[in-house]
Amino acid sequence: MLKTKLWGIEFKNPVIAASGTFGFGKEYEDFFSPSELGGICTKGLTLNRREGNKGIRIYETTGGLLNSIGMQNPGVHDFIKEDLPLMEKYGTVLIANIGGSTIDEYIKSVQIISGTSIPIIELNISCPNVKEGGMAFGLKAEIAYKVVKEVRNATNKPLIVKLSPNGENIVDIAENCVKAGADGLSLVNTFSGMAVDIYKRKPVFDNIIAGLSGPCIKPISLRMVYEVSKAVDVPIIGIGGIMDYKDGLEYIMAGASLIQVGSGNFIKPNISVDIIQRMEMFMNENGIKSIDEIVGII
Amino acid sequence: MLKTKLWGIEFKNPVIAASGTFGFGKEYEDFFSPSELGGICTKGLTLNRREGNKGIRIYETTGGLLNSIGMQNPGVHDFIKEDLPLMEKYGTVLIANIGGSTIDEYIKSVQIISGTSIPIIELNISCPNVKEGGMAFGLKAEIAYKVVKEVRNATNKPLIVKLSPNGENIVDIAENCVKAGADGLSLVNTFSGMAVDIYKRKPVFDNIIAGLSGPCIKPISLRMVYEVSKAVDVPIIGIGGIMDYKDGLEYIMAGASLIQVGSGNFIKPNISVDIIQRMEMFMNENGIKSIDEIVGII
Amino acid sequence: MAKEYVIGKIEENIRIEDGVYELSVGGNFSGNPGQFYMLRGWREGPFLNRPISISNIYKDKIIFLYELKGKGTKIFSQLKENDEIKLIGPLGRGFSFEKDEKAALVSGGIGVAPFVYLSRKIMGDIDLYAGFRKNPYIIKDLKENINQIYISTEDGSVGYKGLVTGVFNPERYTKVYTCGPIPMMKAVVEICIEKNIPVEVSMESRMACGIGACLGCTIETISGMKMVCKEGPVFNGREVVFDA
Amino acid sequence: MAKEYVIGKIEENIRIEDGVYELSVGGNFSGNPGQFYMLRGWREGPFLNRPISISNIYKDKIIFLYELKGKGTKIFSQLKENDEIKLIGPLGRGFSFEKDEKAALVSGGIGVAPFVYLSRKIMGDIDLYAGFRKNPYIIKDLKENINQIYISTEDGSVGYKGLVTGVFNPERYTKVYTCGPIPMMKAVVEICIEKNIPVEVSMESRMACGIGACLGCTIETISGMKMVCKEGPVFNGREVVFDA
Ligand SMILES: Cc1cc2nc3c(=O)[nH]c(=O)nc-3n(C[C@H](O)[C@H](O)[C@H](O)COP(=O)(O)OP(=O)(O)OC[C@H]3O[C@@H](n4cnc5c(N)ncnc54)[C@H](O)[C@@H]3O)c2cc1C
Ligand SMILES: Cc1cc2nc3c(=O)[nH]c(=O)nc-3n(C[C@H](O)[C@H](O)[C@H](O)COP(=O)(O)OP(=O)(O)OC[C@H]3O[C@@H](n4cnc5c(N)ncnc54)[C@H](O)[C@@H]3O)c2cc1C
Ligand SMILES: Cc1cc2nc3c(=O)[nH]c(=O)nc-3n(C[C@H](O)[C@H](O)[C@H](O)COP(=O)(O)O)c2cc1C
Ligand SMILES: Cc1cc2nc3c(=O)[nH]c(=O)nc-3n(C[C@H](O)[C@H](O)[C@H](O)COP(=O)(O)O)c2cc1C
Ligand code: FES
Ligand code: FES
Repeated sequence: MLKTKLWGIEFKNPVIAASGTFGFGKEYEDFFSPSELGGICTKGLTLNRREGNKGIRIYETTGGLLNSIGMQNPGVHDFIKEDLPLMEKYGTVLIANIGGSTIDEYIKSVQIISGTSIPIIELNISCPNVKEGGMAFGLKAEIAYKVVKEVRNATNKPLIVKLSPNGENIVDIAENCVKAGADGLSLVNTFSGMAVDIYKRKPVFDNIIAGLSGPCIKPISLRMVYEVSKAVDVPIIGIGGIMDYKDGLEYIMAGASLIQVGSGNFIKPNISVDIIQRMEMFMNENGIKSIDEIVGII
Repeated sequence: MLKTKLWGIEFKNPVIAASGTFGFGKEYEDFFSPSELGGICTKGLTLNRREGNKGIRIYETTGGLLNSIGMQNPGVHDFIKEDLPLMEKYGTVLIANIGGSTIDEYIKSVQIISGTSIPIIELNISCPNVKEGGMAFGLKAEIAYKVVKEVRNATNKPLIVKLSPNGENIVDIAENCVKAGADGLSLVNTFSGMAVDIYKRKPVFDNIIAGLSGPCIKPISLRMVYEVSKAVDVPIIGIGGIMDYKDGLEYIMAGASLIQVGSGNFIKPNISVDIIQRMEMFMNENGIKSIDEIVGII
Repeated sequence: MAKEYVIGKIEENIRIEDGVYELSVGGNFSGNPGQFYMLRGWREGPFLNRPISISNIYKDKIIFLYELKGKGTKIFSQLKENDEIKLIGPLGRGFSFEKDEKAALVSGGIGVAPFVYLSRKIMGDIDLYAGFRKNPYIIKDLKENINQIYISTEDGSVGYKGLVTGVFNPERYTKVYTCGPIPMMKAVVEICIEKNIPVEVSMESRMACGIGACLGCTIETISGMKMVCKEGPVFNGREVVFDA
Repeated sequence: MAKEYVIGKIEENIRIEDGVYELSVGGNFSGNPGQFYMLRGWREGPFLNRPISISNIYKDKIIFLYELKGKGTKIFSQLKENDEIKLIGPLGRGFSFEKDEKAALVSGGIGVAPFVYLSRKIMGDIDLYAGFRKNPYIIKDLKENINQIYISTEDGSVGYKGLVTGVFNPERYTKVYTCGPIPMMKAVVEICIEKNIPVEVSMESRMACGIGACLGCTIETISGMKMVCKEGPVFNGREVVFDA
């Protein structure tokens, strides 16, 4: 009933663990079997290992958190060697989230990942947390077009582009990514935000700006999913503040074919299992036979 | 100690009631004397009376609320006749918040208000809640430039432009408004957001999109205030999710000369009095002699 | 009566029926029947305060009757003696009753709440028609000032089986007051109009400020949009456009 | 020991000193000294869970000792018997002690919390050096397994006046454990390095997930960034870069 097929790939259910909030899955194994998920996005991967940012990396806000992780990751090579083999055992759809600082870096990483069993690539052109974190690529429609176009040529796998909510005009950017060959769009990544330590009279984060996530952003990201889904014809992955099945259904009805759960994983490690079960119950009670019936129904 | 002078006008303190959240002041008289405030922004005024939107107008979200009031107001003429005389008695700085659907309407309203005792005009080019609510003027830098330029010529009073956080690039827009003659900038107005009623399978609001406010938006609006204050030389009014003196000080340290309290008024009608008192305590404890010392200090 | 923002102390918070609670807050509160308070029983919690009608007022305490609905009322239900609760009120326009009326009070579910205070104040010849889904909750203080109580339950487990409007006839009364779900109030108003009996309704809407500042709580009336929190919650039944 | 997400029931939550509470949650919990749990004592409240060290574990309950700090601990302090609390744990790497060590435990303020359990497990010849701002709180369960207790208070109201590091000399011990404010731990580590005594420190940082998934809680060590929640919270004192 929750099953859905996109890009020729079958998803057990539309609930995917969002990049950067689920590691490579193994931290959650104690709490539930990742095979219950519709899919898992890897932590954002770059060509080479990155240490991430110094200073405070997490700061709670009302209804969410700011993070300034700064793309810490083992790099694609070590990922493939050490983490991927474990992830392959989960028996769920894997999505490689790829970050980068240059178009060239994106292309190289995507080519390398294309040589693996991973069926889907999510191109992160929207990380606000490193100077050269890719968000620059996601802010203007023409630049987004250029990077997606080039990366598109580097892989035959379904290419999903993860959009920034901080861009100039999300519908424009979305349309350009699709024109450039994106097979799907994920939205959104974190919102650029900040906090001030009034005692030290300094920004809380070394990097000043950090990324806001959690239920606080949901009304905005839901609106973006709605607007973009009206404008483009590729499947949308809805992300932002999903904490329960109701939130998930709002995204689906607003136009998302799949959803990703991010910060919610921190609050309750098995939150996605709840969402999957309750979503199924809701569908039963409301005579909905397949998720596809309600995608974009509003 | 909290006193500050901007545009030749003296403010008792930097705390102003935000437009649309304080009516014309009289609803709050039972709770405290509005004269304690640094200033009061009127409900958004248009040339002619407006009835506002139908359907649900208020919807709670995590850490905030969506509103779809839709510019309900008595129109500038009735405001001047019926509400202004009462407001004049408060002995605090009044700011007329002016909305409109056409440049012409803005100009006419501003001219009319210029003929009153009101010392400051806040031009709202950022209301997301009516089809022709002015937000269209606030989304693109060139259009913002045009409307501000024309309105600028219609008044000699200090003209503050209230920016939308939904625009293409807030720094660009801010710079254009200043170039066009804005004497100050207020940021931000509400974020475009939405909610879905999953039982009815419909958007909650008749208008689909509504405006998000409250502490949920603070990290984002604070970041915008910071970025804009680095880019322009006019005073900034910081707005968004201010619930206590700490929030207010974050805005001030990030670059705001004044702050506005909006949704917070709904939670505790005398919230601004608390903020003013605690801010003064903080300054005492930290040896800060004047607010001006810490504006933009980070 | 000036509105106030006060921090009150809970004296009692008792479950009187499945999902229905009676909350007393100590202090000298003011208010008329049909008026309400905005309540906040938390520091960290839902963003907005919750509007709850005055169910009764005594010299040293105010009483609210509330039903478990969602997040806010859930937190209310967990409050214990001596816990703090913030109150803004009294708010809105209450019922415009006269002493010694021959009145009918028609309620659906928790809509019975304001009638406790109203019946005490009218002190006339009052009948209550109270509909419930199943278990009725007629508290002691309500019985005291009422002549006849007609209970109906949807499942017929107590009293008349069916909707309250099935047993109600306005002709015997000089004034009708109703509070409950919209379809019920609409039906009551329609009969009253037919029989030419004055009727007042207590309306609900989603509120932010509760004091007339945000313009968020409007409903449609025959004379335009009106604020429930300030121009209501009690309206002349003939004024409200129920099908808006 | 597998990590678990469980909903526990509060058995007791008692104020043992100004702003310091002891919370017992019923159930059969696992964990080693120095490990912690992520706690959530609310449905509507702060977004993130709060990390709190295991202070003690018995067959049928787990004990946390916590200090009022801000919003979250404020809510903790208001929890009552039978209230629910959500727990994720046991998390992180605890102290790598050996039975029968001659150990010194050096704490500042609430840093004493994990030493209750640690002292019980070492069962050796243990001295405790506990510094407090003013009123010391040495709970009964802690006294039981400790030889000598050296208390210091900043105001000198009890015990030695000044910082705990003023009375502490590591030379008499085979192992030192420290938990408390960074400057204190730094000082303790420096003396231990000087005297060539092994020292373990329990670090803090802001956490989101607590399980090693978000990479949010890193601190600098001589071998790069390390996650406090997974690679700590207990580190070899020589590894931590205190001036990062
Ligand atoms: C003037 C007035 C007086 C009231 N008096 C009482 C009273 O005496 N006793 C009492 O029990 N209740 C009363 N109510 C209703 C009460 O305010 C709501 O039940 C309460 O706010 C729900 O809060 P919650 O957090 O528990 O539910 P939420 O979590 O906010 O919502 C639960 C569900 O109810 C829906 N909902 C919430 N508020 C409204 C609304 N205003 N209109 C329609 N749907 C809504 C939500 O969408 C959701 O589906 C009154 C309301 C008004 C306006
Ligand atoms: C592994 C670990 C074990 C811990 N064990 C215990 C324990 O046993 N007992 C105990 O009382 N406390 C313990 N703490 C500390 C405890 O987690 C915090 O005091 C608590 O999270 C504060 O929550 P709050 O909501 O009350 O404060 P908040 O409202 O979140 O914050 C209050 C103030 O403290 C600051 N703050 C909050 N968290 C941190 C942080 N991690 N680092 C620096 N500043 C911070 C905030 O900026 C704010 O100024 C432990 C922390 C860690 C990481
Ligand atoms: C700690 C943290 C780390 C993240 N790392 C990444 C990342 O590496 N790549 C990426 O595309 N998004 C990353 N994100 C963004 C999330 O995938 C998601 O888009 C965002 O958090 C919004 O969803 P949420 O509100 O459910 O958390 C990260 C988010 C958080 C909170
Ligand atoms: C109910 C409501 C009505 C508002 N009406 C107006 C308005 O008429 N004109 C305007 O410029 N801003 C209006 N605003 C925006 C506020 O002035 C403020 O910019 C915004 O709410 C963010 O601040 P906050 O988070 O403190 O509420 C309104 C906001 C709310 C919640
Ligand atoms: S709730 Fe704000 S005007 Fe009625
Ligand atoms: S708190 Fe998430 S990795 Fe440590």
